[in-house]
Amino acid sequence: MAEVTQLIHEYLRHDKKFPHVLCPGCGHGILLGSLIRSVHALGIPKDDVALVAGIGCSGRVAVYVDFNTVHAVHGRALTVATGIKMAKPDMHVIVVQGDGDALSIGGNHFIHAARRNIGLTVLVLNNFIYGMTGGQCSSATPLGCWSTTTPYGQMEKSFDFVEMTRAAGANFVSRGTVFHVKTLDKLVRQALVHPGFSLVEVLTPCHTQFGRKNKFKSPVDMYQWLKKAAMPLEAYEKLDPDKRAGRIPIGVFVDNHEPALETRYAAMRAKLAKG
Amino acid sequence: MSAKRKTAAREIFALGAEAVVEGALLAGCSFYGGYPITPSSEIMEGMAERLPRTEDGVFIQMEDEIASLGACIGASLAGRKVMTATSGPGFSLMQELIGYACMIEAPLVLVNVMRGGPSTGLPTSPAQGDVQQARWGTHGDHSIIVLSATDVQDCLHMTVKAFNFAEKYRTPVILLLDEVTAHTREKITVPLAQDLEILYRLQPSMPPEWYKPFEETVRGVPPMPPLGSGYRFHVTGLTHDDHGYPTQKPDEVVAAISRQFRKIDQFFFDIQITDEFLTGDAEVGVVAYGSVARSAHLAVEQARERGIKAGLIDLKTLFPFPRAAVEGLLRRCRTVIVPEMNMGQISREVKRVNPGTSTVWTINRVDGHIITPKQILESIRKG
Amino acid sequence: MTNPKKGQTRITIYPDWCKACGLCVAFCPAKVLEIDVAAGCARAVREQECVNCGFCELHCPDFAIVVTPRGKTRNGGTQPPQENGN
Amino acid sequence: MKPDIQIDRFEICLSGLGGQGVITLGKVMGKALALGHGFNVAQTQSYGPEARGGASRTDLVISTRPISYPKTDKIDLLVALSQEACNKYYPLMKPQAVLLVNTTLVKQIPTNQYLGLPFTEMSIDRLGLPQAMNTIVLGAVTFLLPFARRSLIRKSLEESLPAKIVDVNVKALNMGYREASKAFGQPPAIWAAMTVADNGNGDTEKAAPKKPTAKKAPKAP
Repeated sequence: MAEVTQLIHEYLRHDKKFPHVLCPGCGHGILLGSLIRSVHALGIPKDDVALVAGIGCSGRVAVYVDFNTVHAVHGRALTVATGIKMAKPDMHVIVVQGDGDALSIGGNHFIHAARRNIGLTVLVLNNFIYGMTGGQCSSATPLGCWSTTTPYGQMEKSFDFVEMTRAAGANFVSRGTVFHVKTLDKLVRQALVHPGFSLVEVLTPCHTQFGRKNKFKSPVDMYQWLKKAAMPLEAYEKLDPDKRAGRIPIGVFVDNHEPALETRYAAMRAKLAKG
Repeated sequence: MSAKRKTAAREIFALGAEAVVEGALLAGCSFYGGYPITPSSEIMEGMAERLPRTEDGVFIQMEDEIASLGACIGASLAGRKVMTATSGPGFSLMQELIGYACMIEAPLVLVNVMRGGPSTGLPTSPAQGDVQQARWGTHGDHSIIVLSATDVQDCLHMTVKAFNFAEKYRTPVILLLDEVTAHTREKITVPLAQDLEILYRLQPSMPPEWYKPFEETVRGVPPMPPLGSGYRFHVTGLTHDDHGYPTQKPDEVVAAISRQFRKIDQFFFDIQITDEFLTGDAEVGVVAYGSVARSAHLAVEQARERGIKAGLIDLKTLFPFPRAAVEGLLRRCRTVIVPEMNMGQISREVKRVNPGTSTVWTINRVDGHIITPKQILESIRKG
Repeated sequence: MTNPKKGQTRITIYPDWCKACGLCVAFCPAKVLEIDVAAGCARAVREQECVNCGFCELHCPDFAIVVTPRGKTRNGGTQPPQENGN
Repeated sequence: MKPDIQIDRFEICLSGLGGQGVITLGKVMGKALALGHGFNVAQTQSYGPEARGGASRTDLVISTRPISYPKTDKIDLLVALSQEACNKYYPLMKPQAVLLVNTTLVKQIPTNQYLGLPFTEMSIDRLGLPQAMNTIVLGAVTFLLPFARRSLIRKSLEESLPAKIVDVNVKALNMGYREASKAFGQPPAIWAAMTVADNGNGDTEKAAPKKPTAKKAPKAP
């Protein structure tokens, strides 16, 4: 496994201070590594990548990597990314958002970007919590879980990102975890080249804000949980429905090839130009 | 037909909104992200029709006004000249991203066709209630350029100006129109782009490794390459150093914020545009903007016919407030009248710069109707 | 039982970047790594047991672990790098 | 083209019910006067609740000088196509201004100094097309305005409408013009000072009135 980390180092910004700001054991760094490997494996030049991030811990990921990076405001990363993609359709526009950013404050933009099927690669780092602001619940906090704003347990059901994105009409919908890194690499690579809106929901532990309030003793415990809970979609589907509780399917859920918005737009312009 | 068009300026009978579209296209706008809202929708409809037919033009209808401005900011970073148009409620939604655009110094033009408010207010009626919001709407201290237009021809020229300022000073520029200006049809001349001064943002002239996206420069405006051009950099709404990386170091924070002010403040002479009418010997002055300036113009003419030495300053730039011109008027006139379709917003500025030499009167109207020449004339006669 | 993969690698951990989260220690199949509580970082205490599975490199959230073939430095030279107390 | 006469703020208010085509009428007329005749024209309209079922209104200010205030200040010509519009805008007229009413719908006219034609009736009975009513009005107004030329108005009309309805609208325009000339004889004397000086190339149908005509309205045909 030589040259895994060296490769990542080549993509990091050398004038940025390391280690990064994320907590010990935070999965966001693992995802960043996965993203860098995927971009490298596909041979995409750094100049051709625009990495747009939202606010929160996920938002801090972008600054460390030597792409064209944009740290947008809370919830609006997809709107900025939409502008970049429409203005420069040949660029690989990647959006990194947290669960709160993507489907709480930015929920409307999320479903509309998926509906438009615009060619963005969206990596939603789902850690079930608002991490940076101190552990408040998000729209992804599971029923019954504790957070600083659900001191008596979460009463609301959480969003299922996969079903939501499927229903909104995205081309590519997948889920991975930062424990299953090789699967994650594969999903990110697929998402990067897939035309249209491509989602990878990345389950990533937040021990500091979620784990400690929900009976995980250490970051390692959270990874142990991910290791046990996650299973390939194909196996999950074969599972007796009674035994599915607590298990999380990972893999590719939607794999359509509808033309992306920017492709349709280019076709419309070509038609107009002909007269 | 198109070859013919290129050889000469053309006359059209157009709405103020359509003039904005013509101005934007002349200025080189190639991206519009918007959300329809009365009374600004004609601008959006015009861009929807025209942009896809221009070279490289992109039009996109977003899911709300926040998304519209977000898309514009993204496209601006990608090197486009961008515009969006909205009205009161949409303008309120955009405030956070206006602040973001100020912070990352993204050039863009935002047209706000003002209608009665607050809230849904009077959707189809004119007002001028968003003046102070345009200056102070977003949180945090920042500097911004706010322009206004009086008639339909002016809509075209001020739109071109707005783009030029946005590009030259790397800043969002807000063009405030009111419903009357946007919905008036007049004969205007659409000039050729080659006959206009069209400005573009400064491009870096150093190798990429030496480029700093927020570096101090002579004019205070750093060069801005499009994303994907080899100059990879970071932009963030966090207060940042000259590399664009977040910082909390007091000296770096102060340097960043003061440069953002200085880049506009030191060019007041370029940015502050006013149109003076018979102010040289005026004893009673009027300060107005937008469609109300047209009423004031007629009122001043009528006052002169009656032997009253009245004069008018029509503000084309609202912010940074054209202090020098207005202060001059205040020094010459015993009374200065500020008619506006709100409860007193620019009059606050006029009073603020009054050296104490003049009495400032206001005429305020918020019933969804334009202030008439008669109202202003009555005030002039008393002044 | 000797695994032919064993002992072929050199492990470099950058103490400045390591936050001692313990992931590499917990999941290393050969128990090569341990947390040095005093130093506040992970250490390769049984480098010779390393089977080069790559888990630690792929999962280190801080890009602080480099696994290189033995006999090569991380820069491709022949001098071993400064080791972490090994 | 350059206008051959001088006008200083001639104000027209076209008013009626929402749906009568008042705003289209204003657009076509404004475009013709601005681009065809070369005047400065400002056309504004009232939107909002009053455009739905209530009074609908568009203002035209015509001048050879730059126009300051774009709305009507003191109306020179009020065209009222409905009773409500007539009641609402009559008080905004100049003392010597001209009132043109749609006698089909305006039954209580606030003055006996008015001009009237049954526009709605004409469009239904003679064209079988109520939607063309506004174009008949355009014809009548073209006759009344001493500075408007029928050929230029027709051109603007043809350019503004979809091809398939151009013919019937040209017919409506001509009918309005003809009926107005029959009913009113001459353009109102009050505007004589602004009357066009014939330059000898077409549009000779409207000569300058030699003497003021009675402003008393003839009976509607």
